[in-house]
Amino acid sequence: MRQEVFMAGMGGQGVLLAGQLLAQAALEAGLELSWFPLYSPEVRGGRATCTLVIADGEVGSPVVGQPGSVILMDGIAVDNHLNRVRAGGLAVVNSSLAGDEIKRDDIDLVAIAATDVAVELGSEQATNMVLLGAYVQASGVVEAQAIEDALHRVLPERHHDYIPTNVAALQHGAQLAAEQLQ
Amino acid sequence: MRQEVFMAGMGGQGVLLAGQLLAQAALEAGLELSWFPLYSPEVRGGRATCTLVIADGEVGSPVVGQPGSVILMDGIAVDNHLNRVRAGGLAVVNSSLAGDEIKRDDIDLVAIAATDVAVELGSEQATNMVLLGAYVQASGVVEAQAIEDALHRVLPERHHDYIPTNVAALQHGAQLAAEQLQ
Amino acid sequence: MPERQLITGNEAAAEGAIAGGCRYFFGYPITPQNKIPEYMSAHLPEIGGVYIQAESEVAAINMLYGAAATGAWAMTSSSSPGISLMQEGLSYMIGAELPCVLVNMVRGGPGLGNIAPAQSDYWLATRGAGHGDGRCLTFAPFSVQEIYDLIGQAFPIAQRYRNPVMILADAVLASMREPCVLRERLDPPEEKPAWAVGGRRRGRQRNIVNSLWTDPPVMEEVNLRIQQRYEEAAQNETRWTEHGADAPEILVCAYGISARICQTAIEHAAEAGIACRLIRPISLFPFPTEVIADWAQRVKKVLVVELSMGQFIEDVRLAVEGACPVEFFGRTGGVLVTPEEVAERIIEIA
Amino acid sequence: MPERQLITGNEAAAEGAIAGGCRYFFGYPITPQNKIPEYMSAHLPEIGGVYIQAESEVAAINMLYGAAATGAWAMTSSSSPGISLMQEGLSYMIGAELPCVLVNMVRGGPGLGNIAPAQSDYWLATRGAGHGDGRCLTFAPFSVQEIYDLIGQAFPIAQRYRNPVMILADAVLASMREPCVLRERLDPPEEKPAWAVGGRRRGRQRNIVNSLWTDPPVMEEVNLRIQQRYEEAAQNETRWTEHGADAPEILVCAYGISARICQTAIEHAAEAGIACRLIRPISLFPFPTEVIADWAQRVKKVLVVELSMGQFIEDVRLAVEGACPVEFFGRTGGVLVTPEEVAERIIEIA
Amino acid sequence: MFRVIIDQQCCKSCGLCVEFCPQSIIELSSDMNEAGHHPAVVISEQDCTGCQMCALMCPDVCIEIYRIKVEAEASA
Amino acid sequence: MFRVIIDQQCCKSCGLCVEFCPQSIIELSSDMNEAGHHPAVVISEQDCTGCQMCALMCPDVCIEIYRIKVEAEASA
Amino acid sequence: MNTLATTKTIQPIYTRPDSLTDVQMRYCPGCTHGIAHRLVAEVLDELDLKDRTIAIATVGCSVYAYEYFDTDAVQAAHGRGPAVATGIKRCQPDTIVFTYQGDGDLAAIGLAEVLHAAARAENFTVVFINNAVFGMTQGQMAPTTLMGQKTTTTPLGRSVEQGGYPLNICELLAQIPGVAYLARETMTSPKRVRHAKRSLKKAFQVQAAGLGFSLVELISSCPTWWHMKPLEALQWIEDVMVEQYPLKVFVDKLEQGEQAEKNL
Amino acid sequence: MNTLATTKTIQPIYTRPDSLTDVQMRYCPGCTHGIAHRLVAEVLDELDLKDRTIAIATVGCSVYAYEYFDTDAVQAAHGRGPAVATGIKRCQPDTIVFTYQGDGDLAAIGLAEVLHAAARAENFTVVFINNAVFGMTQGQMAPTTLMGQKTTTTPLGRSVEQGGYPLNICELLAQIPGVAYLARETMTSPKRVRHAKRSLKKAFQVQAAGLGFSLVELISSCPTWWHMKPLEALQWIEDVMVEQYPLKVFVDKLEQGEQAEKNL
Ligand SMILES: Cc1ncc(C[n+]2csc(CCOP(=O)(O)OP(=O)(O)O)c2C)c(N)n1
Ligand SMILES: Cc1ncc(C[n+]2csc(CCOP(=O)(O)OP(=O)(O)O)c2C)c(N)n1
Ligand code: SF4
Ligand code: SF4
Ligand code: SF4
Ligand code: SF4
Ligand code: SF4
Ligand code: SF4
Ligand SMILES: [Mg+2]
Ligand SMILES: [Mg+2]
Repeated sequence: MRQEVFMAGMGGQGVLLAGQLLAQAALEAGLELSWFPLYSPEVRGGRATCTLVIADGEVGSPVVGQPGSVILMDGIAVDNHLNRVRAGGLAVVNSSLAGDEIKRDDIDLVAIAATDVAVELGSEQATNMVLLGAYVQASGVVEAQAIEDALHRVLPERHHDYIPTNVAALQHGAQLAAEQLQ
Repeated sequence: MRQEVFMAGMGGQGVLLAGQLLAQAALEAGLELSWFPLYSPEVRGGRATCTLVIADGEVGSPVVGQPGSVILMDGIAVDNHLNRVRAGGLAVVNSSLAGDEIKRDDIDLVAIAATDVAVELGSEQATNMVLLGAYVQASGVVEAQAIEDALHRVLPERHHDYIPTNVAALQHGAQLAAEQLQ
Repeated sequence: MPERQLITGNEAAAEGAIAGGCRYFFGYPITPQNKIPEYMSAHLPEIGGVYIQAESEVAAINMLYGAAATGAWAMTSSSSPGISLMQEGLSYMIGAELPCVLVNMVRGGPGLGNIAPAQSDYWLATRGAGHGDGRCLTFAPFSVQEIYDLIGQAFPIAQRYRNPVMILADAVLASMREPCVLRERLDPPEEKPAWAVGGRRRGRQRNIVNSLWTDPPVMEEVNLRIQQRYEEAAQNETRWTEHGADAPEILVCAYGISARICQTAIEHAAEAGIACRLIRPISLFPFPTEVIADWAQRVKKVLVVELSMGQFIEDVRLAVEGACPVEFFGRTGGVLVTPEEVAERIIEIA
Repeated sequence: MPERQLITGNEAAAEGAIAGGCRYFFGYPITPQNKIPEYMSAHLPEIGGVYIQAESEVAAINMLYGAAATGAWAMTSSSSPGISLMQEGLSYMIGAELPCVLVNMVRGGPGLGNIAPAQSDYWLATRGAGHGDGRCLTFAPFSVQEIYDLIGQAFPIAQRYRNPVMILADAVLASMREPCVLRERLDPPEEKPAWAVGGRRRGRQRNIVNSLWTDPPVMEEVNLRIQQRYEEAAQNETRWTEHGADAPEILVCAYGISARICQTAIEHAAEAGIACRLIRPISLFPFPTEVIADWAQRVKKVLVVELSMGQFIEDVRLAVEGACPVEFFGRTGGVLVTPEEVAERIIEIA
Repeated sequence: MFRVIIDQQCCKSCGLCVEFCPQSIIELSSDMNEAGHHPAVVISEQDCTGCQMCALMCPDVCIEIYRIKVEAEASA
Repeated sequence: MFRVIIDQQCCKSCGLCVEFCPQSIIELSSDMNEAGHHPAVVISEQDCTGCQMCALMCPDVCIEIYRIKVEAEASA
Repeated sequence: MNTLATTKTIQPIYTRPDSLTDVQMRYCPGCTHGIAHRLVAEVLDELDLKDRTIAIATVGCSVYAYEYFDTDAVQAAHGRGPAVATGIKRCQPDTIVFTYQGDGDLAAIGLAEVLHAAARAENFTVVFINNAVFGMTQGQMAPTTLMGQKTTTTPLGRSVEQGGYPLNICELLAQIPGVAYLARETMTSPKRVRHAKRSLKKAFQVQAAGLGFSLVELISSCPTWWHMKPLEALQWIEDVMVEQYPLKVFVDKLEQGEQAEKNL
Repeated sequence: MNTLATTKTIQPIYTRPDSLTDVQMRYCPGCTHGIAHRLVAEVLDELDLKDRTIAIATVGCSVYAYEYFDTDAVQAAHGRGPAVATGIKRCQPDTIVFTYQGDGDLAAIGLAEVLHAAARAENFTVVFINNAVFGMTQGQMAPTTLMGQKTTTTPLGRSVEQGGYPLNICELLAQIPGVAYLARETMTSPKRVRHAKRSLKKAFQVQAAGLGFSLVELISSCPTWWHMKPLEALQWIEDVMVEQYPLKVFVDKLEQGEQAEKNL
């Protein structure tokens, strides 16, 4: 088993946190993995991306040109990275910020209005969790519960208040993905 | 024509000045030449050496392992360098400071009590000139007059007072060498 | 401490050093390695160690010189411009035969450049160490676990050869998170080396740490002694790994993060029907010349992959010595290569 | 000025620079090149130039960076430890594509070492220039006249390739006196390069001198542009001389003072019946690879002579590429070789 | 009368203009600009005294201030 | 009584002891030592007061000073 | 019936200074680096120096200063701004040169360069932003960090044992005769901002008059690494920092010159 | 007849200090580097510190200091003595560490290192030899060279334009709270030599008491590059140098401590 997921979005959207949660969950599941962030030096806001490779054996390259799956958190991310997904792969996309012109027929495309969902849940910040929930559901790479557990490990104590909202967001995302994939 | 002369003595004995005068004289004679000094880091006084190669064509190596000729200003210089002279070469040695145990049969050896001569002339400092005069006489590499001319060029104006003594020393050295070589 | 932790390369470097016995850190912040001094500032004082933020990299390397002179197990870390500033100090450490460990998390250059991953300090690491004939023993890990393991080993190696040891990595390895098995923290040896200064109350002869030898033959002897140690290190410390086909058509040479990328690239190439073998030097100086020379006799071509304009390739070419063509694939300035691109290049040259 | 003067290598470097158009000098004293700043401090102000004694070599190279940014023809000079301290600044100059000229009168190392002649900064000169992929264009004169001539040419070369140019010599060449033919002093060009800063009163777009490119592909472009210039330099500036037999048995490779020594050594060898040819690279980067590769096909062996533990030899081996055995004769730490010793070594390997 | 123009894209919602306006006529908007900030807006420009405190304290040079003179002229 | 010992090989003839001896009892010798210097010598040690000025000013630590006490004892 | 016509005149009373480009600055919200930039630009405008100015950006959060000042510009290695300025000014004495340096840049790695430039009486201006922290590299201790202040490398607060005492740069420079203008200001209120501008203006005037080295230290906020809101950060400067770093004009040779003239 | 027997006792009243080796120093005739060495050695003897002292030789005429002090020793890169001392002292806090630095070493290339060591209140001692010139490299201008003084790189005398103003190191250091003892002395007469020794002794006492950074500046002669006879050189110090560099105890925390105790 070797799964690659590339995530991209605007700085502050929680791209890296989503990646770290998934990485932590994989770790707890006894898998091998490699996660690395790259920041790009855009003027406004800046952009963040990260790549996570999960495997049950040696991970090999942490750098992936054509990832098997992606989580794209806004329009710019979609513009820049959707075409990189390998045929047969999976893309989870935030349709709240990416518009509707998302087109690829050769991959599984899960479009979630994640920002809208998050705002509904009372915290725009949870957009990343909605998308992560959807991704976990669609990819099956780890158990949904494992992400919830990871929240407790990765978030600093002082942010544990946010966990319930985050869990709700994860679940919402998972549900929406499940619906779409049916 | 290629002549090499290596000079060595105690720091302050004027080894470098002697070398520079000879170099200057060779320059004026239209010859090619290369002169370089090396200081050795002895504790007391320090030691000075220089090598001068004079040629009518390309000079080639300024560094010489076995020089054709040497001027050795004291006993340490004799101990360290006399054996380096090429067979058939020339050594001009300050016998005032080098004792009498100077032995090489395969070279022309001119032993001058240069310090004594210089002291007699009223300036111990002129020891180097006595030896240089002897060397020029013995080697014939440049005209004696050329060294006297070089004194005016090489010595800073404020030291031109010393020139007469130096000239006398040069001439004395030359004369003694001529006597020995007869 | 739990067995397997998800930590960054920077954390692995810091904790690995502590676990290996390092108790003194002198450094100056620079991205992308800031988490190393930050970790040290938090953890060294807890265990009786010392963290000093130097006023500059020039000061840092000279503090390290002083620390090393006492026989302490000390380190610094920095990134490209900071390592440039340490060149004089490194030369002094080598001249005075002092051990130390330094980390270079290489970033894109030259000049201020950027903070993206690069391997363009290969020469600086393997040929650098300032003026004179000295060099740093240089190791290039390619995973978080290997950073942790190698830096721990770096301290005794530095002591054994009385020479600086450099851990050469890059911005990706620095910020990468991977599972890492942590060992118990070792204490450094209590007994100081015989040459260390520290006051002579124990009645020994006085010790002098020095790199000034005005007499050239004496200076040459020092150099020969150093060179002798390098040869010993070549015997004992040359390290590399090999991956891939046993009867390869193409030999791929890469180190550090590039080698990780090539690991996957040669699988892609294999899928395209091209058998490759990857040789990954772990020690860059001493360099695994022989194994490359050996394989070079048996392949069609060698491909060198590095994140620079062609530095590492010279060591490979010195090993191959004309036995077969050596091709190059490199990007620089912080641009990463992907396994797909490398595979393409393999197919192109095959 | 009289035609032929007996001057030292240091004086030749200083006067040659002035004659070539240099008007700005920033430096910090260090033996064996002190006569260069001393000469500059006496002569530059006389002709409207500027001599500034920097507080350190780190400051000196950065003053040079500022001066170069204005389009001024500026230089510094130093010796080994000082050049080590300039590594970061050099990398910045390369990154910002700034020209300058620097002299390294190499002394024995590593560390404080001594002040005797050495060639152990070969890597520092040709691979150095700090972090990143940049390099200094490097020229190695072997006589006082050649120091004078080359340094004059170094300024336009630096401008043309917008890159630092290093003149690499040693303690013997620095203090050696030889006849030197002096030219008239040239003025630097009045017109400043288009990229130079200086206030924009002339109505042009503003100029920015910079080496920060956070976007890796942009940084890579800068590197490719620099590399492109190095390739042009390889076309235009590769220089070497050849001496000796036309059908040699042994090819001797040496540069700078070693090459002077070898000139006489191959005569000794010829007397002993061994035909040698001496190739003396004048430009060390770009390196005269082809001519060495060519001759390597036609000789029994190559002998490399250098005053270090084996640095220059790598460039020779990269050129020879296994075509024949490459033997080494080197001393280090300030020890000179003699023509007799080299000749002996030639006889030994022939 | 004064016109206070706050560049809505440039503002980073630091709130310093809000704090230092003696007239308390600046607020942070609930809208978000492209960079994700809630930009400052002037809520009752008519009360502006043109004192420039806001502009003096704005770290992002987002604020420009103009005096608007409206003069009545008698005409035939 | 004092004994002033000036190491003749170590002395560099700087003359500072000569200048600073309040008793003016030090001079530079006309002899030359191995390093070519004319070392300082004490010319009338009996006048020495043991004030140590010479030793305080000697940059080469060539000077040692001893007090010599000669006591007479009556014996049988 | 008489009609009443109105004319409306629009008179700019505060607009973006000409010496700033229209590039948006990358500083964090509320960071007073931005105010400092604006003030320098206003001074260049008012003294009409923009077209002969060369700005020197150093390494720190203000590394992109070359994008913001609409002048010729040079980006310098960390700490070496004053050396670079020396090179520039010595070759182009008719330009106006200033470095813009943080406290890490100037007081840590670059301390020797700034002091020596002052001692050489180099005729350029230093704008010194003291925010008691290395901002760009993520909040490590600076030489100017206050005792007890927590940073990413003094997690328990700066202590004498681990970090030593804060360095007061102006107090050091005040000892050096090559200094022609020297002041410490801050930007915590409109009044302070005006004072700061006055000092900056003097510094550039001193340079234009060729009187020697000038430096204005601006106590500046770093809301991000102080972990404070922008306003709180200004308050902390007033409450805490200004005690360690008193606001003061240390040297003013322009004033002295004018005084001297008046006394004639 | 009664015979009169005499006993002769020989009592050393001045001998070579134990903390000096018997290696002859390589300084030029009359160079006061030698006096400075002797004084340091005497102080180490008197305080019985020799066996736990580490001397740091820097680069300058005193580069061979490691041959002269009979203690453990480390030779440091030019200007970096205080950084090296920091490394040593932090790893071996129970040792006594001193650097011996010239004015080129300390005030030119090493200015940042000494100031930062002081700011960190590093607990070691600096012996600072100010001879207004780079002696070892043949008489170039130092930061401490006086205005108008001719050196090999100020052939017309130091001028503001080419060399700037002299740097007064003690006056700079006096601004730094980490400094526990700070004095400027010279060695131009027996009295001055005694004062110098007293200050050196205090500096080492301060270190032994763990009070922080100590430095004694010794105005020293360089007969060779001043082109003066040894005595003339001492006279020039008294007549000229001491005006630029006033002799003074700037900081004395030992005294302050004692004072404080007395006041109880
Ligand atoms: C030689 C070198 N060392 C370290 C760095 C990393 N670095 C970049 S900025 C900086 C400090 C910035 O602090 P400061 O000067 O106070 O500016 P601020 O960001 O606080 O405005 C450091 C250490 C570097 N770029 N170069
Ligand atoms: C990096 C470096 N730069 C320059 C030198 C050359 N150098 C040796 S000593 C010295 C200055 C010595 O002057 P000072 O410190 O005043 O000591 P003094 O000889 O006057 O006692 C210099 C510049 C060096 N050794 N290393
Ligand atoms: S100009 Fe004065 S009154 Fe008007 S908005 Fe700004 S701060 Fe408020
Ligand atoms: S001060 Fe400027 S950046 Fe801050 S809120 Fe007001 S307009 Fe926006
Ligand atoms: S001890 Fe005093 S009196 Fe005696 S020789 Fe020395 S200086 Fe003169
Ligand atoms: S002071 Fe010392 S060195 Fe000088 S003359 Fe007297 S004994 Fe000799
Ligand atoms: S990190 Fe601090 S100094 Fe830097 S921009 Fe942000 S607030 Fe300003
Ligand atoms: S050169 Fe000057 S400082 Fe150096 S030993 Fe000679 S007199 Fe003393
Ligand atoms: Mg700061
Ligand atoms: Mg000095």
